[in-house]
Amino acid sequence: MVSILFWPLLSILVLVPFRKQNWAQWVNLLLHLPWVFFLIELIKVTPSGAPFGLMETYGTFPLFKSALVLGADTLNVSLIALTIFLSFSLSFYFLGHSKISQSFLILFQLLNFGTIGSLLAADAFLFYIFWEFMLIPLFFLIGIWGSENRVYAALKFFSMTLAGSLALLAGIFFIVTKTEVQSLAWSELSRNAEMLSAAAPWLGWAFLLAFLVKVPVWPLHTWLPDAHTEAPTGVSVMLAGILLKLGVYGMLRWVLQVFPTLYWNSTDLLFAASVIGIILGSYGALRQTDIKRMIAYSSVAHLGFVVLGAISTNATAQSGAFFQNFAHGLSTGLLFLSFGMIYDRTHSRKLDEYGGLASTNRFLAFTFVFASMASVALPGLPGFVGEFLILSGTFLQKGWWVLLPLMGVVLGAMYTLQLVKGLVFGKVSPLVESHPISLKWNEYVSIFPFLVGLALLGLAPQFLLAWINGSIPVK
Amino acid sequence: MTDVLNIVEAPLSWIILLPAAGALLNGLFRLKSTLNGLLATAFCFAAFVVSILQFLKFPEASKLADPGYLWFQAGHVKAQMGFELTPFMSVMLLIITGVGTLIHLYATSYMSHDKSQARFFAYLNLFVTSMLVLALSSDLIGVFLGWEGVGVCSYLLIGFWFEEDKNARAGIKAFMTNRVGDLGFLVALFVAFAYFGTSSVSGIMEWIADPGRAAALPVWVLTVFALAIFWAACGKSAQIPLYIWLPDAMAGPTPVSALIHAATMVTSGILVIVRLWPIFATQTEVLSVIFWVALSTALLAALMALTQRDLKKVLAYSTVSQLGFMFAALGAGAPTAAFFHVVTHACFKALLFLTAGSVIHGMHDEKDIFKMGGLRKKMPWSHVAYLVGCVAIAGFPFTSGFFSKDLILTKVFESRGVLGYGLLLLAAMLTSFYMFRSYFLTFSSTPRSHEAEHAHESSAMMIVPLMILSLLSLFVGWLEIPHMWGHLQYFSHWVESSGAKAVEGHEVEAATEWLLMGIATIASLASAFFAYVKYKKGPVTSSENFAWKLSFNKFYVDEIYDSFILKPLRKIGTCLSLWIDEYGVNGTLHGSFASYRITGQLASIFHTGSVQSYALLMLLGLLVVWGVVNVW
Amino acid sequence: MNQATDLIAGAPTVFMWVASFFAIFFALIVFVSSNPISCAVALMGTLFSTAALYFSLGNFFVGAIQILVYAGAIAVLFVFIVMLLDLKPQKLKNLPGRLPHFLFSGLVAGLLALFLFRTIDLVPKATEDSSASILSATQYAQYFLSQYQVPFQAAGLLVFGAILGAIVLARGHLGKKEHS
Amino acid sequence: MIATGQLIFSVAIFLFCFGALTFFTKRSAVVALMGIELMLNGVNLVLVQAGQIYKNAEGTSLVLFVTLVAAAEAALALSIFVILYRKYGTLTLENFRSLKG
Repeated sequence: MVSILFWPLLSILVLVPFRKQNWAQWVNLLLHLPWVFFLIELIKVTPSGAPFGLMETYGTFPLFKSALVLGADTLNVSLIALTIFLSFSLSFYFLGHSKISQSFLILFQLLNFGTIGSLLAADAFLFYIFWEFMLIPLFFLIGIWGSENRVYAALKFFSMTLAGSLALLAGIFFIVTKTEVQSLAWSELSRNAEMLSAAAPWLGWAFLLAFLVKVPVWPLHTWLPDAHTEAPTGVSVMLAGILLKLGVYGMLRWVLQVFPTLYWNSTDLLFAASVIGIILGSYGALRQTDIKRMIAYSSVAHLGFVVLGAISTNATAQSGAFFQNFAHGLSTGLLFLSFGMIYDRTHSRKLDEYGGLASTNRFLAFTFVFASMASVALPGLPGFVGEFLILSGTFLQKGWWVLLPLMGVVLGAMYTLQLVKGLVFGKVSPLVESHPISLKWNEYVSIFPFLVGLALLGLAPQFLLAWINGSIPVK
Repeated sequence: MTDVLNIVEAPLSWIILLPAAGALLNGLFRLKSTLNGLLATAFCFAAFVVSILQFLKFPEASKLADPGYLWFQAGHVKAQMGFELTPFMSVMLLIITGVGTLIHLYATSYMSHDKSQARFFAYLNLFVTSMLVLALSSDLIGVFLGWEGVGVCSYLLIGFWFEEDKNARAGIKAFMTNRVGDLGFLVALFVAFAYFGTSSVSGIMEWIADPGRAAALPVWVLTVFALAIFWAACGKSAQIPLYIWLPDAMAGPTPVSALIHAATMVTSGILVIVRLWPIFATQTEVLSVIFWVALSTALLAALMALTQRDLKKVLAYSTVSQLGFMFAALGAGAPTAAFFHVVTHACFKALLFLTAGSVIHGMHDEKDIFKMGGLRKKMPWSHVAYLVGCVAIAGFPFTSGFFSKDLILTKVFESRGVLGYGLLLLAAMLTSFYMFRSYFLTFSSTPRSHEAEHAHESSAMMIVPLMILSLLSLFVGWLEIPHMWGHLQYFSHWVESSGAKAVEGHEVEAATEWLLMGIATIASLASAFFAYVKYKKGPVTSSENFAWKLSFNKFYVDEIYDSFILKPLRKIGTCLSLWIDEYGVNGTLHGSFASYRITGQLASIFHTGSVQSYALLMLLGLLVVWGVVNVW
Repeated sequence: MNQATDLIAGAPTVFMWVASFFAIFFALIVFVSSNPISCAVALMGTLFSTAALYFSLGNFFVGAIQILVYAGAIAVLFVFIVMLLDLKPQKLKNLPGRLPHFLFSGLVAGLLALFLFRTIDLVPKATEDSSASILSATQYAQYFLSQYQVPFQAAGLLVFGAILGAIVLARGHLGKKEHS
Repeated sequence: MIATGQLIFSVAIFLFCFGALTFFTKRSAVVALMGIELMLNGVNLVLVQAGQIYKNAEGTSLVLFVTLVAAAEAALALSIFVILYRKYGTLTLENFRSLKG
């Protein structure tokens, strides 16, 4: 497991000598190959049964009752696979891209290191370190390479997420000092979960808050539209693709199994928040004129669905929620990627300046329509599988309350079609006319895995579902 | 089920894969001129041949099944992507692929000068694929896959000429209305998985058949399930609340309207209900709901069609009203009658749409019938075809329309009494009136516009499908002769054998049946003659009275929907999200940032820069501390 | 020598009163006068009177140091600087402008004095133990080289640093032609 | 009558307060420095008094150090004042506001 975790760091060292831009981009691509190899090795050895089936401890931090403990089960390994998938196809997109410099790639690898670290960490304090570590490269990536008011967006994103994770840190300190927990390892924490919940009522909330900010649950979501809009394409794909999922993963791993009593009491509140998130997220997307903000708000709505599934008591909605992570990751990732390619040439995000893309670049128009159909949860595409499982699970548990999120499904279709009509169909706008888009070979290659992934997960998702069903916390 | 159910393994998935392959190939390769069209037609024809082979297996096998593969399975939800074919659905299969091939052939020449044919035929084949998935899949969730697939294809095809904004908007309207309808299907699926544990149609049938388990179900489950399926059917088959998208769907090319909005997609609602008939048979309240909704749709649509000027709009409203007839038959507890009308309607409505297409094609895309006229001499073949279509739809004796409509009327009379029968008869009369109105305005008297003078007959490739369809719409009726005349009740035998027994209303003696048939024929002949008298010479400038305006503006239903439902919902939602997101959360956030800044500024007041004031403040601080320590 | 011990214990002698009066008087002048020169002279006056107080207390060594170092060196330095820069007397022109500042500092100083005077009765009485005697300079020297050896070295270092600083400041400055 | 100790202590207080006052109010830097010298003298007085009371050399040694520091400080401060005077032409404290936040 260590190899897959520290590979990004190693690749940074390798990247350092390559000052020239396209050299760095090629090296970055080649560095992904061994990473994939490590992933395959890890997948072979990951048990699908008990949570954190495979544990490895390396050395301890004496003063802090915590140790460098890494754990792997299908939950986090599948998310790692998604990270590597996104990073791999993005590295194709980066080839020959004018704005992607060496420092961008180094920060990008740092981000990957943080992501995989927080996924693998099986020790609360280690998890916290990686959780914080992720913010730093993201802050610089958005702050430097973003578009107009990127500093505001980066600052807002950083401060909101930081505030959330400070609560997490307070919780960890409290556990270390006040409770008689021998070590911060996940197995230890989850073993005496009742004692922890009894120790302090707010403790569970401290943990939960950090994740609610990251998964933008409704009231805490306002950083997402700014961060996604201002972030450069590569970063917004990663942000939408994997970083939002970390919040959900955190909820399932560190709150559901460490503070079960709190988690199940707060489900009504979270249900209300996620439903409002779905509806207001969709309406938020409906009123946007900026395309990336529209896609960002759609992520708020989709993540509302995921949280809806994550707080239900039956296995259907839980596995549906976790599967929706992948569906959303691929569909929104593809949306951001394909629009990013358009944006690289036209440099405008206003929807009414666009129109008639279908007559100038057929492939990109097809990709965009395909991705938006996936995000509208059209059956035959992964979005439907995830959303159907979540909603039928919620129906089983909450009965006719399911009609509220169902409204979200219709609203989802409304704003996506509006986006597609504005961008792809309609008369050819002067902007699209004057910037003929001819995709380079590496852009085709970077889009291809998304298309295959969406089609495969749509029609034959059982291989992934069976694999992750094993370690879904709720049976 | 009396006869032993010998299920025969059959390669049903082949029927679906063929058009799917066609769609893929057309999507990838842009061949020159009409090659794309021919490729698509070939694949559709291949599917037609395979479905004929399956059709022939039927007398022995009572059901064909193809297990397919496990689509997805988690917790209590298990979705199997399998396929099955019941006798009545095999007939529908023939319609889909048969009429589909004819329409593909017709479209090849119709779209010959369009610049993006490959995309059109890719969508068309994709549509046929999803329609086949809808018809064939064994699980309701597979049906839903086809259901939404068909919705997307109709969205893409309606908005095919995406240059004009109104086409794209019509496409969105169609997709959104279908989506609202599909919510019903989703609710039905949730109920099925929650209470029946499975979504496979045969599984649900067993659950219903077994009295022990059926009793254990909460009483509302079946009613809600039936109502949800009916709501979805309303969305897809354009019944009262959700029919608004069909007239606007005419923005798409005519072959699309013929295939999707006449023959196949709009009938999917009825197909699903007939497949789940044992559930509906037990729900009398649901049946009456269906009946009255259907009746009002039939009447309303017929009224609206009276004053339309656009030829395709007339046919669109007539489709909505004919669908009303089919659902009325279902409401009256006669799935056979409904399905028989589906088949006959598919034939003559496709014929009418295609002829309208060739007329419009000949008239260089002029749709307004007031500007047509005198096309009888200029387009003889289209004229014959249109006449046959009108005759069939109006229900002249011995045409297919006659048999199917008459069967529905008798069934409605049996179960719903005179009131239902009378209203439906009125709708039938209106149908024949507006059909013949459109016939006389387009074909008789003298050409009224420049295009009308130079209208030219369409090419052979368009005429051949017309002729085949007109033969079909004349003679398909013979398959279900009423039992007084002969025992060739081929159709009801088909439908009953696949498990859809009619609800036993009180049988009507032969005499009353003769009477009913007579009344129906006289009614349609009279209204046809009335139309002849009124419109022989040409468009009559009718006074703009209130009734006329009401009908012409489609009873302002669209406007009502917009102003009372769509706009307020959007308004409330958007400004709600604006207020909460922008001012609420961001406000608090910026507030907190601002507070940091303000405290910073406050602190800087003390930094006056003069050394002395610093010393002074330090001393003051010291004294304050000293004071506090002493006092405390 | 024990006569000196009761000096601290006994009532303040007349000489002590006079010296303290002068000290306070000169301090007042330093504060009040607007002419820097008179301030400098008044400062010297205060230094001499405090030296007198040290003698009256019997600590002749410190008194001597005070006169030699303080009065002799530092006060002279001040006067020298005042003369060098021939600072004009600062007319208290915008008195109103600085009035709040005056009042505020007066308040603070008054408060400070009040606090200090409250603690005056804590001053311990001199112990009658006559064994301790006034230490002579040599005994002080032993102290510095034995018990306070480290601070002594540090002090030496500090002075060295000060000298260096003064030289660098002065010399560096001469190099550049600066005009006010 | 008040004891010697109290008299000396009160003189020290006066000296200290007057020194503080001078430092706060005087507009010329040199005079402000004199104020500091006054305050230091006040402290010395108290230290000497304590030394006499407890009869040991600590008081005196501290006085010595204080004096030494005062000397070093005066030397450096005055040379700085010289430079300031050269550069800015005046020594009134109001003009040196560069620390303003």
